[in-house]
Amino acid sequence: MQTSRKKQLAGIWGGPALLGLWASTANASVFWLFDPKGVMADTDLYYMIVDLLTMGAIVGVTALLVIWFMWRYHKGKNRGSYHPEWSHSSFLEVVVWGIPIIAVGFLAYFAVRGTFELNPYNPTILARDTQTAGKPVRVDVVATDWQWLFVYPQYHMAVANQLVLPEHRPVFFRLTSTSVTSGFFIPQLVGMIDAMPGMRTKDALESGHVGEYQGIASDYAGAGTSWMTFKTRIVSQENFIGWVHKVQSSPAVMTESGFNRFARPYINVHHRVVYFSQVPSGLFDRVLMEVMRGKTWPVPPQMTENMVAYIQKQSAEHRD
Amino acid sequence: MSSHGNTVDPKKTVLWDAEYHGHDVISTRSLGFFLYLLSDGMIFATLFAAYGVLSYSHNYFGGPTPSQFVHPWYTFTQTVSLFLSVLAYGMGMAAMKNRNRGGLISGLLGALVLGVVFLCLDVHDMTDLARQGITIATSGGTSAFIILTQVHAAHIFFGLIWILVMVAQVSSKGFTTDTVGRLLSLRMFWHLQAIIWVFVYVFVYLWGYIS
Amino acid sequence: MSSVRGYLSGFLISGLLMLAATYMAATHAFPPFGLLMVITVCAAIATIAQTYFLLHIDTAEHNIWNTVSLVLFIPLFVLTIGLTWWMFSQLYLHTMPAMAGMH
Amino acid sequence: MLVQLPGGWNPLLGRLALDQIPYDNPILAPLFVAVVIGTLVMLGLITYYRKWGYLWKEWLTTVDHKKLGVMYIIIGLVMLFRGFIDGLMIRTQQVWANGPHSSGVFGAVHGYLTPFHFGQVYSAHGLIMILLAATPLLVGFMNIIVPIQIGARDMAYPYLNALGLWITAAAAVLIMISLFVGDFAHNGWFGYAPIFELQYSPGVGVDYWIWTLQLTALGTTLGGINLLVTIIKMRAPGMTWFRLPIFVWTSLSANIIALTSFPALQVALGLVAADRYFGSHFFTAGFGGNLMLYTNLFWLWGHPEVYFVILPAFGMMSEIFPTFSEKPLFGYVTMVAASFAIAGVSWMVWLHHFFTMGAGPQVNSFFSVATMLVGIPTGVKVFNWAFTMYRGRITYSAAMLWAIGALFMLLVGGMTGMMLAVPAINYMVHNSVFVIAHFHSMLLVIVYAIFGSVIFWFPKVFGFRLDEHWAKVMFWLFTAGSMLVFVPMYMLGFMGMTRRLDYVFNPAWHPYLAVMEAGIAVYCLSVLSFVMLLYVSIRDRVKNRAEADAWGSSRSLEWLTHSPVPFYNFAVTPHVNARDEVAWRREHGLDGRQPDRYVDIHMPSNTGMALYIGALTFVLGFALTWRIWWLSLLALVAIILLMVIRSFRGDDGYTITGAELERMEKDALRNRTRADGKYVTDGLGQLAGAAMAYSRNSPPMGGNSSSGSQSGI
Repeated sequence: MQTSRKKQLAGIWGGPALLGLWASTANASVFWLFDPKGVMADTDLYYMIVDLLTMGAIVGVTALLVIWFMWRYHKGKNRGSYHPEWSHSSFLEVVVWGIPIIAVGFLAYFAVRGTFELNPYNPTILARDTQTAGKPVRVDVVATDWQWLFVYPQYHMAVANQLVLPEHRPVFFRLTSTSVTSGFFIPQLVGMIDAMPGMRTKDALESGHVGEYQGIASDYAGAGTSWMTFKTRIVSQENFIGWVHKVQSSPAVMTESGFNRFARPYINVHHRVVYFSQVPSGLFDRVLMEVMRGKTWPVPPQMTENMVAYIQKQSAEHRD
Repeated sequence: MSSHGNTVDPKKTVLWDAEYHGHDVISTRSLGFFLYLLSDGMIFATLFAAYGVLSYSHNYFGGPTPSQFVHPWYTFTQTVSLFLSVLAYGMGMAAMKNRNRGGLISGLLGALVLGVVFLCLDVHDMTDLARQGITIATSGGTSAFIILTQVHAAHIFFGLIWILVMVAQVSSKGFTTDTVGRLLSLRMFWHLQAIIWVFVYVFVYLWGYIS
Repeated sequence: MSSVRGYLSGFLISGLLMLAATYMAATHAFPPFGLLMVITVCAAIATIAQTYFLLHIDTAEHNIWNTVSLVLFIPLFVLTIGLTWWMFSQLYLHTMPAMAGMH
Repeated sequence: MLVQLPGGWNPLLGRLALDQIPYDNPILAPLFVAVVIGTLVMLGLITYYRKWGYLWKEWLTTVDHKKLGVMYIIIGLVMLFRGFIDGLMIRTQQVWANGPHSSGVFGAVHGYLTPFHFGQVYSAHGLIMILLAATPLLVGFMNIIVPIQIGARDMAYPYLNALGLWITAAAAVLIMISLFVGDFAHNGWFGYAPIFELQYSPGVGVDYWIWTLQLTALGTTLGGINLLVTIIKMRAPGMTWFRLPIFVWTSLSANIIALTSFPALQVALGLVAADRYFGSHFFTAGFGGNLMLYTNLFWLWGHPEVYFVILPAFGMMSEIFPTFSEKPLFGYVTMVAASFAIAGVSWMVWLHHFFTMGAGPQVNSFFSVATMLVGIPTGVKVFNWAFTMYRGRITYSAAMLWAIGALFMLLVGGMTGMMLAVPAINYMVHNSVFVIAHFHSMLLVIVYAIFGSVIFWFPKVFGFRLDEHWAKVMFWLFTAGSMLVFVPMYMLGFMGMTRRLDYVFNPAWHPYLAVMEAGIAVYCLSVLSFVMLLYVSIRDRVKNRAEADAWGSSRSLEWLTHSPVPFYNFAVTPHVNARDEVAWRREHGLDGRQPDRYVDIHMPSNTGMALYIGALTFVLGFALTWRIWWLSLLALVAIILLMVIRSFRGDDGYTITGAELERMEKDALRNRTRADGKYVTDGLGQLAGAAMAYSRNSPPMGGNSSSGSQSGI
């Protein structure tokens, strides 16, 4: 027992070490999920807190109960009385079924409410938000292998691998993919939604916090997934107009054949951002239909066997 | 529940059961085989789920749909031959009950021949479709249609091999626990194929034809 | 049960039902939805008849576990097919608005 | 019919070519050399000690459920180690490839694994851990323990049991071969459509993945049928339904799940194979396919599979808690109901693996609430274990520590599971490392329960207890490792880190990744302590010899027969009088009473057929992977032929006479009381032989030509 006690201590030294780690980086901005900057992410956090409090209370009490039993009924310590026959109690049976049923019933109500509030096709929470000002911004998102193309149909322009949005205006996304399923995720602004080839999903967000937030491709899409990130900038209304003008005066334009080049497999290791001042209208729907008709941009065999070599080849081609 | 009685007389308590010889071999076997068949049924249920998802009109990708290439009366002859095959097998089983080996073997052979007829009709149907350019690679809808029907045909094929084996075994060994157990398992297998065919026929061929 | 009469009844019931279903389908006797209902009923009756007459599923003692396992499986078949169909009809409705409902 | 392939193909070797062997890969080539040398040493040792005959007769051709179970567990432990090495590689890559300034070697921009290789590593890690480590380990325990717990002499179908084992072994070999010939899938263990389609995965990796999974599915289905029929039909007289030990109940519910869900996996993979081999369009984005259909079909199996692996673990915990609390399990009937409630609900929850698919709020709500329902019976189980300890007399033996560890892991996993069940939360953490941490918590429940069971049931199978000291050392090291790896992982989940990153773009995450790497180091120590545990225990095996009732407070029927269990389990079928028969007999002073008369018993003969068919399924899988059509056809025909041949030969088994039984039983009892323990003292081969300490000179063989005298197998 003596030796095992020592081991026990050795076993739990990790706890304080982890706490120290937590404390050293415990500025909230590291924990993106606890630092939401948009209405959608705010609501997500609200439900997380409700769930954590409910479950934490039950699990915490249970854990304490187990520890207390472990201490009290330790053989040879004679702290609690031993009842070798005791294996049934109708009262306790009711309690052990009752507590989980009540907890699940309670959480189920919140789960359903949250599902409708955050329904990506029509998040009712956005409609209820009182800070909303101005008309919505629409963004068509096309995930390729392995870049993001954000088309702003209202402004006839597109941006690759960067998302800039005005504050206090609802943003409605339509998403699709040219190749494989990808996930659209901005931890501090909005939860994940799949971007699927041949299908059109939707999502929405709204933010009142100017700043720069990380966007991630959350679903594995092949070799370039880890680099398929994008910065999301929430800017003031005036700055947004200025930015739109900047993009619209960019020399690069997106054409239909240009899109075919753009959608070829490209690992964005240099975090390249491209502004396209023009976009053919209906590009999103056309991509959607083409993919449904069977168009693919295949990955060359063994292309990622040696990634350094591939990146060199990719750079040599000067693709955009 | 009342396991912890207060007094137990060690002399009267039965602790061992030397006479216990277990269970009836055939029913143990057929239960196991029946469970296998049910899991096989789940394979078809999953295929039906897939077929349902892939039978919207856009899944045919503008190409031919079952309403254009299914011929109800042709497939009805398949239905009849399969049902007759099952009936022949059943007659064989009735003969087995009377320990009539000749009757059983003729039943099995009848089932075999009619099963072969079913399979030939199916193969003819498929090659006919292929000639019209309707293959597994035509569209998602035809993929689902062909896989579902041909998985059933594959079951029939393996059933036919099994019937052949059983004809040989019954001829050489007669009615032993092994052969009778297998004949009963095969009966369940064969008859289940008829039940699954009802679903395939009605929900894939006929429904596909009318929608 | 495993008598000639049982097998014959199973054959006749299911065969005639399939004949009726084929006839109605081939002649488009009803509008599609009504036809679907009718042939579904035919299939259901034929299946039950076959299960009873051919598979010998009943509550006799030597068959009881077969029956129990079949009864346990049927809800799973229904869940598998039903939930999948429902889920995807909703998915098509949401992600392919132009296509959905063209079943 | 067949699709056009990129790259070469020839009729003789299919896609197989010399350049498919990664001899220039700096990681695989040394490993390959090591494996070859290791294999040669193993073969040499077996030859040197002349153990081929023993190996063949006692293990390779056996149909004894205990030996088959032991082999399942060995496969499981070996694959657990392989999976652990994969995990180590993943962690090392992530801690290395962090931030834009991290270095890269071996062709990777950052770290040491290219994305393609990293994808293979984590895909193999997941597949191996779920299907080739957890599943065989649990199936192994069910195989060994369930028949003894219900008082049966063997499984309902001993031959089918062997077949299931060898097919599982074939799957394990197939995935190991993929290391050295060709490559493995990079689409995650569950696969993504359409990334596994030929356009995006032109190599053979996905084909390896398909056929490995198909083989494990086949093996597990066969095992599941066998266990179900065994439990339904083979119970000893008096073993009524409500006297079954909880482990039997959970095995029953788990195998119902296996039987009903594995077909969905087989269909899902079959359709992937159709896409890849015949060019059909089930899961393509275009041509009218539906890629989410794959995800749907896979999780239709995948979620029940989760409960298939967790339920037996719950059963194991339900056996360990009462034994070391010296009290019957609290709420037996509730426990049974809870197991079946979990099994039932498991069929209505699978969409929670893809809430983000966008099927609309109605669908998500339904599956969310259904998922939460699972929390109810699981919560009940936790409370029942807690109240089993209440008013008990708890001994903190190593097995009990592992069980308690499992309980706490379940609390953590359950809590995070209830978070994931809420779509509003799920949108934020789906595909993040939070999910990884959650299901590793749940899988750790299984690992803890398994190691607890290894310690708990080891004496039953081998006749001596494992060393308590080293078992506890391993427990604390393992627990420290789990803490260090998975607590930071939860934190990273809250930071928004997604899964499967082969390059971690945010340097702020680095400290956490470093702590996880340290946790991996502690895990390595726990692996070493496991080796030490085995070494010390085998060294001290005489000292640690176990009685029939190895723990002195055991409850269920397996503790009635000798340790190690003789090959016939019970010389005379026991008559069951109570729920916890052994505890009941002990309480009434009936323990240690032997039967007063012995009658002839009938046992199944050994056969090599299962091994041959298993080997052929490997050939079939390999040939299909490489598209060597003639070999696939040959293997398939050979399998069918062997099955037909066996059906002609039949299995008459053999009889052990009552007199012979009585002699063996007397020997066993004498051995039990002898102090020097001679029969387990010569070498490791005999250790394995311990389970056969009572065996006849050689069990009769069928299936190979050396035993022409036998009437059949």
